[in-house]
Amino acid sequence: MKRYDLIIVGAGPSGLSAAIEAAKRGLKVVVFDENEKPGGQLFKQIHKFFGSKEHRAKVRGFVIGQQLLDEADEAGVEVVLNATVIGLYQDKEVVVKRGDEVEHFKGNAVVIATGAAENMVTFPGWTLPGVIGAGAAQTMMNLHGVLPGKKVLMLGSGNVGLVVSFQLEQCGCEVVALVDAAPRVGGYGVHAAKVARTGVPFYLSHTIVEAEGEDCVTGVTIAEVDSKFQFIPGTEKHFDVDTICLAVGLSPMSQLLKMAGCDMEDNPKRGGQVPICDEYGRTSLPGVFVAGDVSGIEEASSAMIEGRMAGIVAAEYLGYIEKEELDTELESLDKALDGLRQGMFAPKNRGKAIEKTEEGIDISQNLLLHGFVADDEIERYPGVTHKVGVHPVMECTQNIPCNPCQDACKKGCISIGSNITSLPIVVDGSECINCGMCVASCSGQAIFLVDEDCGDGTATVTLPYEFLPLPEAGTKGKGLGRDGKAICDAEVVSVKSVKAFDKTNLLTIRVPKEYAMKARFFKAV
Amino acid sequence: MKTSAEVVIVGGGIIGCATAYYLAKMGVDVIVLEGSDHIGNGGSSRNGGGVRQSGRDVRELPLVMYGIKNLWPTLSEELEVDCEYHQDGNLRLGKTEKHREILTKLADNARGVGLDVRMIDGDEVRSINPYLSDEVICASWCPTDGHANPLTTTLGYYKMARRLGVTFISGEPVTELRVIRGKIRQVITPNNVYEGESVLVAAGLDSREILTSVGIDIPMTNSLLECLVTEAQPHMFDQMLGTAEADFYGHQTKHGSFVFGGSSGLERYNKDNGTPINSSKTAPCICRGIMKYFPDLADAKIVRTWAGWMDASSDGVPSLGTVDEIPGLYVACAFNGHGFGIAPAVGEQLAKLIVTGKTDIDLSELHYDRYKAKI
Amino acid sequence: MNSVNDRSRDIGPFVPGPDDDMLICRCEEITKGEIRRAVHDGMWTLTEIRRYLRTGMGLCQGQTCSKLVKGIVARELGVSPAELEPATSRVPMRPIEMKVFANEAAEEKEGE
Amino acid sequence: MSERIKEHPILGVQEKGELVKFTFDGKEVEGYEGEPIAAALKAAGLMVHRYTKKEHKPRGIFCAIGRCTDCVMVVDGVPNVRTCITPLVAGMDVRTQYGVSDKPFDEQ
Repeated sequence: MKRYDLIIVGAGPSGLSAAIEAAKRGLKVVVFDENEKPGGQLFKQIHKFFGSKEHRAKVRGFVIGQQLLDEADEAGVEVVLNATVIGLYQDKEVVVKRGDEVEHFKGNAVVIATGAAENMVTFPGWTLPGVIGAGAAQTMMNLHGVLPGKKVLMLGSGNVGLVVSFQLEQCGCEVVALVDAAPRVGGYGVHAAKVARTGVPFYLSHTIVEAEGEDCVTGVTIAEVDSKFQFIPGTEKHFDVDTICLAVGLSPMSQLLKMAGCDMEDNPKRGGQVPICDEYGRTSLPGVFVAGDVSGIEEASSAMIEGRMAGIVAAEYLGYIEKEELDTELESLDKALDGLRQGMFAPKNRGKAIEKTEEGIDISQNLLLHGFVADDEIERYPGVTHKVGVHPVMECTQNIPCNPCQDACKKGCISIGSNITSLPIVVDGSECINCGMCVASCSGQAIFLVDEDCGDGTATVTLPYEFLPLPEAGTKGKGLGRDGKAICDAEVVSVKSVKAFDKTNLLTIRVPKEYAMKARFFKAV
Repeated sequence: MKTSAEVVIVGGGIIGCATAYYLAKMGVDVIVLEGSDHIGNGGSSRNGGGVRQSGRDVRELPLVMYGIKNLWPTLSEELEVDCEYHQDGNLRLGKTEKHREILTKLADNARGVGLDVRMIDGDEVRSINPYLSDEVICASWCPTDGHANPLTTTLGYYKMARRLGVTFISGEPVTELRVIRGKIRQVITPNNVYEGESVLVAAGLDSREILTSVGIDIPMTNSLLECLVTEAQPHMFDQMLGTAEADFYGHQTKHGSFVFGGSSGLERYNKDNGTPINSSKTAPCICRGIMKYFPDLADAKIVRTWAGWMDASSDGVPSLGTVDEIPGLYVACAFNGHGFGIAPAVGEQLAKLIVTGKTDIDLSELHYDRYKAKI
Repeated sequence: MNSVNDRSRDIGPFVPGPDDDMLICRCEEITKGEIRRAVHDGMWTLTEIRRYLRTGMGLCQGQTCSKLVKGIVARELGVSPAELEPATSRVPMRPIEMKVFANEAAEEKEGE
Repeated sequence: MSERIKEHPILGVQEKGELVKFTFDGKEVEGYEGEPIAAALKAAGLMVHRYTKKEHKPRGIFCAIGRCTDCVMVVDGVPNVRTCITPLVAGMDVRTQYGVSDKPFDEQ
């Protein structure tokens, strides 16, 4: 039977990362993936990633996918696509469907990196055409260039729900409401804020009563729920929509491991049924390793590190490296992973209601309840300061592991410090040159350049803008508040689109000066 | 938790569940102990669903004929579950003259005990089932054979027995039986000691190990059999199918899917990891076997494969009935992969045997003590 | 796992619910009420539910409904969902045509 | 509004295969060769892929990655084809699936 040192199932972020590390150390590696395109979900992720440089922060997901592929190619990894692994049998035998035949392979070691599947939630009408998973929406719009719908209701305020809502708007869909049964927004506040400011209303403590329609969705009714998730009569709200998008969490896709006889456990903290494994992905079966969401739901950034760990552990298992090298490598990867697992959204904090930032500042309740920081709350954060002339306003209000803004400013105006989750601060005495790099580098689109008083009763606000059509200088419209409501007249002063901004255009708008700290989005009229 | 009853049944498969049901119907107090976590987790839920007389050894034929005549036709109503019983005949297919010989001999033997089974030629086979390929040159045809759903039937017996007050305890693997004052009495698990006036051991392969504790041996070995099921397809045919070569057997279910079993020749030697696990070679082999007979099924998609252990005895028929040496002890095991179709009859007759000491069907040829050396 | 499970334990009577006709298993069209009823008929493990009702036995092999079914059964039994072991995963992971499964690639010889 | 994204602010103009014709229940529809059948149907505004066997309820795209199998149709005579991962080929005969057949229930 054809044999590889290492067979990897799944060419997503963790599988490719494992392949690269193993192949670099001399292992003969093959990666099988059932999809036509490699990269797993990365190719549907069009937003910039969080983290620091070592986590490929501020690079868009699909670009990371391409980088990984290039690295895998360079390392000599064989990536086989349209190759469905149909079974993991005894003796680490992998059976793969390719085209019109099945092939049997053996691995001296196997890494399972099959990722996750979407959870579902039921309500009357949930089987109607037009009710789709958030992943389906991403696939349709970002891979196939087809609109998932025209008017969409999103259920779920976790990062997936927030990111996909924004993506839906980017391709021209109208998101009529973002709904979650939970009483607080589940995902990053910055993701919520960039959706809210475009005018999407958030309905927390609400869920779907019913999807309406005969042959496909034509409308939806939501209602408020009490603390026991029971509907409160009289709170029903109706929306005309053609699409309902479900983003209610992910579960590890661990069936192959169960099939192969790995010891499994149901671990709610990891998102469901997962193999019992150590921190480096060693399962109960010798030579079978896991990496990424299949061993516990996290982000793509951590999946990449877990993948690298599994690749290195496999290399040591097969004698390609010595124990010392293993220990050194794992130590540095531990640090990298640890960096990502910090802050309010760290796995250890899941389910906890955090009231204050690490700096001791109250978390914006409005952000958690409505998706945006209220005007009277924003001033309390260290990134929000006032100066004469153009200066950065960083509306970064939660501790998340991310620091590209600090490196982006060549003038040293922005500091996060050694703790990657700290809120950014404006460095005293530093001088902003209005270059815009911080605005474009912020994965959360939370940085604005503001000149609060241009001397003529107006102010200018430079904001990140990733929509089409791109307004031209001179375009008149409305300035929108953080809640997405039109609050003032606005005119586009300039539009900057340079390569270094990586498709994040910088729109500078002129607004009456009393709106300098309020207007955060622009809509042409 | 209840630990004593008139009858303790070791094994919650279809034999144990059916016997418990018929005992409970007669007012007997019963405890059923299932070693695994699930009722009907052995061959009962892993077989191909045949309810078949043709092809069987004449020693077990009277029992299965009794069941098909008296029990199967009304079983769905009785168990308040759709057993999906179809009595549309069984075609045992042959492709060579050698096959014809094997089939003819089996048919002749069965006719000898009164079964309506006859040999038909290839054209008649295709008039019954037009989807069969021209490779088929003959078949034995038994119009009173059929198939049913082993999952709903097994769990249906369980459900009704439970409703009648039978105590079922799963996750209780029996390690030992104890004879007290010359009679069977105790049934021991790692957690508990159960007591009964009568004990029935119906634990498939595990029966051998369990019976060892009271010095009874039923020679059995295991064999790992594998099955597969397709997606639902438009309705094609209702017969149960088998082959002289035993390369596959199966039927189309009410659901529309096809359930097929088959062999690769490796079943006695395949290893497992403590649970019955598919080998990588068998399912492709079964598919190749099926396509020779049913070219039209080539596009049907397989959605699931599974494996199960068969309890094989040296002469191919079960051990059934009283253990004379130990008063109160009964056995029902070594069904050799044909335990499903015969189960209602076994359960009903065993219940009668336990309560009255008599059966309607003579079980003497299935006696546990029949195994003899060849010379 | 094999934990002692007395199937006579009282789990209370079956009480019809307002959402009993909610479809749970999309492939096999099994409702919440059918699942709840099956628990009261003694199907206390996810494997038994699957075998009795066909939940998760359709084309998608339970990839969509298994977590939902688990929640319903756990609630009916009054246990935590984590205590219920999922039904076994089976080869093939995706539906595969019989002709493809049958067609095993020839072994490549060394050096080819 | 077109159901296709002409230009995307981040992804730009997506490369597609050749525009080809296929049939949906006998009616001519256009789509790009190589894209999933489901994408072509969606772009043409066609939402219902099948009606279920027991309840005769409509289903369409749900997961779009070949897992949920809700989007299956009868393609070139073969039922249960996952249209979300089956590439479109010119001239394909794509039909609504009723239960497991392309015949409406009253004709089955």
